[in-house]
Parts: sequence; C-alpha cells; structure tokens
Amino acid sequence: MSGLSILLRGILFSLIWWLLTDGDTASWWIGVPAVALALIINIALLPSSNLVWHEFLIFVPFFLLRSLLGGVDVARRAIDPRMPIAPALFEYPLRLPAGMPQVFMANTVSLLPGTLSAELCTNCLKVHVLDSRGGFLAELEAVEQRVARLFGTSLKTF
Amino acid sequence: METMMVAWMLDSLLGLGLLWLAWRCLACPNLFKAIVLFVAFGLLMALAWVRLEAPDVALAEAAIGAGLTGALLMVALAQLQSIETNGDAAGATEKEERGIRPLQWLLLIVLPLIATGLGYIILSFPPDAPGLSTAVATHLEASGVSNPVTAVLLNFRGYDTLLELIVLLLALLGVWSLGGTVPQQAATPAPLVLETLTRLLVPVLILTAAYLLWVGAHAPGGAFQAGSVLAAAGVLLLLIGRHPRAALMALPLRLILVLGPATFLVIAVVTMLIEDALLKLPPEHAGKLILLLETTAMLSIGATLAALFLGGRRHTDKEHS
Amino acid sequence: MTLIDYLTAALLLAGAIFFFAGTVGLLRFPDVYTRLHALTKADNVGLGLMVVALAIQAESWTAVGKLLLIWLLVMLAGASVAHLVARGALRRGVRPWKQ
Amino acid sequence: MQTLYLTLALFLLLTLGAGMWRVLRGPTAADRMLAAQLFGTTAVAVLLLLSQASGNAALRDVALVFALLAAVTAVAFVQRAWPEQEQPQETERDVD
Amino acid sequence: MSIAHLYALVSVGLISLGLYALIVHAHLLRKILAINVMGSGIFLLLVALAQRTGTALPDPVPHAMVITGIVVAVSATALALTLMLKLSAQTGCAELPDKEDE
Repeated sequence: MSGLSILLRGILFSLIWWLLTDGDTASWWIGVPAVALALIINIALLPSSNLVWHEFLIFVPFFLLRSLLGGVDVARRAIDPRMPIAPALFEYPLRLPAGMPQVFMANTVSLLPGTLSAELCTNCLKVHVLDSRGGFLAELEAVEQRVARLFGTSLKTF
Repeated sequence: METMMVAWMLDSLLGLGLLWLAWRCLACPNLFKAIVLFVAFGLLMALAWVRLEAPDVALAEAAIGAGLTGALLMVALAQLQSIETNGDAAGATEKEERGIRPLQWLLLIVLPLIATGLGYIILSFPPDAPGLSTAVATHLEASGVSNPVTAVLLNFRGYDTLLELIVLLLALLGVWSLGGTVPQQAATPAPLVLETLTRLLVPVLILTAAYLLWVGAHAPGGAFQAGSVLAAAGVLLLLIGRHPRAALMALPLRLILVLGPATFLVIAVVTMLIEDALLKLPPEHAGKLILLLETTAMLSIGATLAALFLGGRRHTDKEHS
Repeated sequence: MTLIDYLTAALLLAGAIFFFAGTVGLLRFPDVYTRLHALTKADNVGLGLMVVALAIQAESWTAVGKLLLIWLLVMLAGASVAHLVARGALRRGVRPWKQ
Repeated sequence: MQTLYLTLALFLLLTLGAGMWRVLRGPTAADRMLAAQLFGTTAVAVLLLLSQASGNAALRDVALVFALLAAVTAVAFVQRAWPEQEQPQETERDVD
Repeated sequence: MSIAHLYALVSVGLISLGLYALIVHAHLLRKILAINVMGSGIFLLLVALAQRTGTALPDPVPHAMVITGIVVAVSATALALTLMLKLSAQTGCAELPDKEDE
C-alpha cells in the first residue's frame, strides 16, 4: 500500500472528524488518536484501491443526476394506477477487474433507474430490472465505463 | 398556535404508534414478525425520547435499539430454530393458544384496574416538580463537564455507574458460565458487498464513538452511547465471520473488560483516602478524571456488549483444551 | 418567509413525496425484488432532497458536511442491504414476479 | 417554518404506519425486514426535521447513529437469521 | 394535560401490555420481549415525569438513570436469551413446564 493512499485516507478521516466535531480545535486531543486508530483498522481491513480522485468530479454529478432520475422513475411507476412494470432478471457480463471496482459497480447499479444488483459472481452481475422493455443495457455499459475510469483501469475485451 | 397543534398530533401519533407496535409485537403468533416489530418499536422509542427533550437517551436508544437488540434477538431466534429443527426462523410460531384461560380472565379484570390507578396517580401529580434539576444546575460548575447528564453519570452519582459496569460484567460472566449452548453453524462466507460495507463502516463507527465520547462533556453523548457504537462495530465484524484470534480472546479481551470497572474502583479508593468520600472528584481535576473514566468505561462497555453478542466461550474453549 | 425559505419548503415537500412513493411501492409492488427497487431508490432521493433543503438552512459548513455524511451513509447502507436481500432471496429460490 | 417541519415529520410518521402493513402481511421474512429498513431511513429524515424544528443540533448526531447502525439488524438477518428455504409459492399467492 | 402526561399515560399502557403478555404467554422469547416492553414503559415514565420541572430544561437525573437502564436491559436480554437457548437445548422446547400438562 502506497504512502500517498495512506495519507489520503488519513486526510479523509480527519475531515470526517472535523465535520463531526463542528470544527472544534480543542477536540483534536481525542481526534488524533481516534483518526490514527480508524486508519490502522482501515488499512488492516481494506486493501488498497487506486481511485483516480479527479475522475470523482465527473462521476459525482453523473451519479446524482441518474439516481435522482432513478427515484423519479420508480416513484412514477409506483404511483401510476396501471403500475407499468415488466420486471426481469438479467445477467450482465462484467468487464471490470474483480474487487473494489465490481463492488462499487454493484452498489451504484442499485441506485440507478430501473436496475437492482442481485448477485455478484466472478465477472458477472445479476441485475433485476424493473422494466425489461427499456434500454437498461446501454445504461449499464455506460456506468461500467465510468467506474473503470474512476478506478483507473480499462475494461476487458472478450 | 398551529405549531402547538401539529406538535400535539405528532406526539399523539407517536404514543399511539408505540402502543400499537407493542401490542402487535406481543400478540402476533409469528416470532420473527414479533422481533421485527420490536425493532420498529425501539426506533419509535428513540423518536419519543427526542420529543421528551432527552437527546442523551435518544442516542443510547438509537445505538442499542437500532444495532444490538435486533441482531441479538434475530441470532437467538435462528439458534432456537436450529435446536427445535422443526420449523424455519421466519415461519416460527408458538403453540396454539388454548382459548382464554381463567387466569387470563382474572388478568383482564385486574390489569385495567391497575392501569387506571396508575394513570390516575400520574394525572394527579403536580405539573411542576423541580426534582433534582436545580441541585444539578448549581453544582454543575464544579463537576468538570457542562452536560448535566454526564455530570450525573460520572460525578454526582458515579457509584451508580460503577455498579452498573459491574452488572454488565456479571451478565457476561453469566453468559460465559453457561458455556456454548448451541453448535453454531459455520458462518457463511460473507458476500463481497457485505465485506466492503463492513470495512467502510467500521472506521466511521470508531470515529463516531470517539466523537460521542468527546462531545459528552458538553452536549448529548458519553461513554454509554460511545460504547454501544463501538460494540456495533464489533458485532458487524462478528457477523461477517471475522472472529478475533484466540490469543486476543484470552488475556487482552479480559483486560479490556475489567479496565472500566477497575479504573472506577481505583479512583473510588483514592478519593476515599484523600477526600474521605466515595468518588467525590476534586473540582480542579474533575474534567480530566471524567475523561479518563469515560474512555475506559467506553472500551469496557463496547467489549462487554460485543462479547455478549458472541455468546458462550466455545471459541476459547476449543483453543485451550 | 424569504426566498430561501420557499426553496427549502419546496425541496422538503418534494422529499416527502418521494418517501410517500417509496411506501406506496412497498405496498403495491408484487414481489420482494420490485419492492427493493421502490424502497432503495425513492427513499434515497427523498432523504437526499431533504438533506439539501436542510443544508440550505444550516448554520455552518460543518453542519452541511454532517448532513451530507448522514446521507452518504444511508445511501451506502441502502444500496448494500438492497443487494444483500436480493441476493439472499435469489439464492433461496424466491422467483421474480412476471406478468 | 416550524409548523412545516413538524407537519412533514407527522406525514413521514403516517407513511411509516402505512409501511407497517408490509411487516404484518409479509409474506416472506425478507419483506418484513425491508419494512424495518424503511423505518430506519424514514426515522433519519424525521430526526433531521425535528432537529431543524427545535434548533437542537444534537439531534443530528442521533440521526447519524441511526444512519450508521441501520444496516446492522439487516446484516444479522441476512447472515444468520434467514432460513435456507423461503416458500416460493408465497410470492405468487401475494399477486392476487 | 401536558406532553409529559401524554407520554406518562402511554407508558402505563406499555407497562400493562408487557405485564399481561409476560404472564399469559408460555414461550420464553415472548416473555423476554414482554419484559423489554415493560422496561421501555418504565423508562418512558421516568423520562416523561422528568419533564415537569417548570423550567426549560428537564431533570437530568432520571435521564442518566434511563441511559444506564437501557444498557443494563440489553445485557440482561442477552443473558436471558442464552438461558432460553440452554433450556431449550436441554428440554427441546423454549417454554417453561406447564402445571396442567403434568
């Protein structure tokens, strides 16, 4: 694990502490040991992953917009008296490398319009779709591309 | 005026909701359903504490009700089912009730009487009864902290907290002395998404526990809430099958378990010798002493609650014998 | 009420509508998978709108950060639990509902 | 504004009450668990509203603890308490 | 009537419900739930009555007692659940023996 990534995590935890304590400088007496402990446990638990931080700036607005649309979509279907749903189960072949990128993809998919990840196997994601008539495949491919860029990897080609 | 009315409706709905949930939880035949209803009851209780201006209590209820109680009850039900082996956890039902028995008739007559009596007494209480709040407020200056609840817990009535830590320890000793009750099925390997969730949550739980410990000195929070949050981190790790190593389970765990009560006892003895009063903290050092007491109490409470969730000592037994 | 108050009120109301829709979905949808869709997505958006609304009113930047942290945690837990429940249901042979 | 915050909190509590129907009805254990999950998220929203209405920032910490621990009961259910066999026919019975 | 009284009355209801279920139900898990409901009722009573100070701030002493009470209640529940499991492992049934059945 690289020193830079440890430093970044340390900054992240310090930021959380700063938020929690409302920026009270007197709190660092406890804050420094707490952040150190959290960091040690975090490093012990979580393997390193190479996030490309500036890609976040592109990913976050995309994700917020799509998840908002996801909420609107499902709310509309729930309230509509005819309840227009045509659910289906679908296996999506993952081209992302195993580990964090795949988990990140699975969690993201569950918040996007009409898709819900139901099982993560080796290199395949079972997705439950709310409306099998829609173009969810293109959406999944787009998300996968973005996740790949976020983690600084490329998609496998078959 | 309108605000008052909405507040009244909110409180009435909350009260009715609590009663309804308690009734369904205790009356429905399906035990799994009863547990889910009890968890929901706990969440609603936390909202009730907020409405009663008791945010310290709400924090404790949130930490324990949302995390530990539900997990404890669910795991116990699953183990019960694996003992009885004739049903599944979700469809578990009690034996058929045999109609209303004489005892129940008696209860149905006596209990409303008791309830009416209690209700009458409560309504006849004077609307204002300062209780101990003025006494606490006048001595708050000397307590070392500015959150009155923490002042009561760790200074004014520190002996209560000491005894309570010992009670926790006794409960754990009770569980341990019963030994491993059920051959626990090997925990299924946690799915990757769950592993990741736990790994992300545990550091944040640690930071939050430390924050609650710190903030308890001047705002709602403190050792009990922090300890419960810490215990939740332990429970999560246990649930994904990360049991502590046997070496950790032996001496280090025991040391952490007794750290809180032991610190309390040492300070109690010292204050007895110097001030001639049990746990009477000298005002000039009270703030630091309370922080020390709270930190050790938090560690012990967290470890005890997590160990209670783990249950009998089968893991250590295996390693030692 | 100022313009900011109106904005807050609008966002809060929108959030409440999403919570309502989530509950409607939980009650109306035919199987556990579709209900998961409704709960996870609608409640996430509902809470998000409310967090944004309250963040406008917040007294400090750290308060805004704390609100966002709460939302982020709910989002993470919601997405993970949805996946875990769907996965468990699938493994236990709960068949998805089909028209 | 205070009235609005409290009214919305009241409204959210009412939707919770409606959601309880799913706990009672089931049909599967997972459905019951879902409704409990709904309770957690909605309680966070109610707490944030009450915090704003009363001007008590400490209630945000309660909401934070809720948000952090909402998953624990669900994880206990998924990992330990979920029976190996759900009755698949139950989902179909629920359709009509 | 004030908010304090409202919640105090709710607590009376909870205590009665819990007591009734504790006596009537045979299953031990249900008895444990009943005791917990009763306990919550008593906590609610304490905190509700602590509101009646006539000042802006409620009495902190009952609050402190209830916080310790909640933590003690959960550890007592853990102990009770272990006892229940032990009993049912011995007898095959999580109920106390009934006199009528003997």
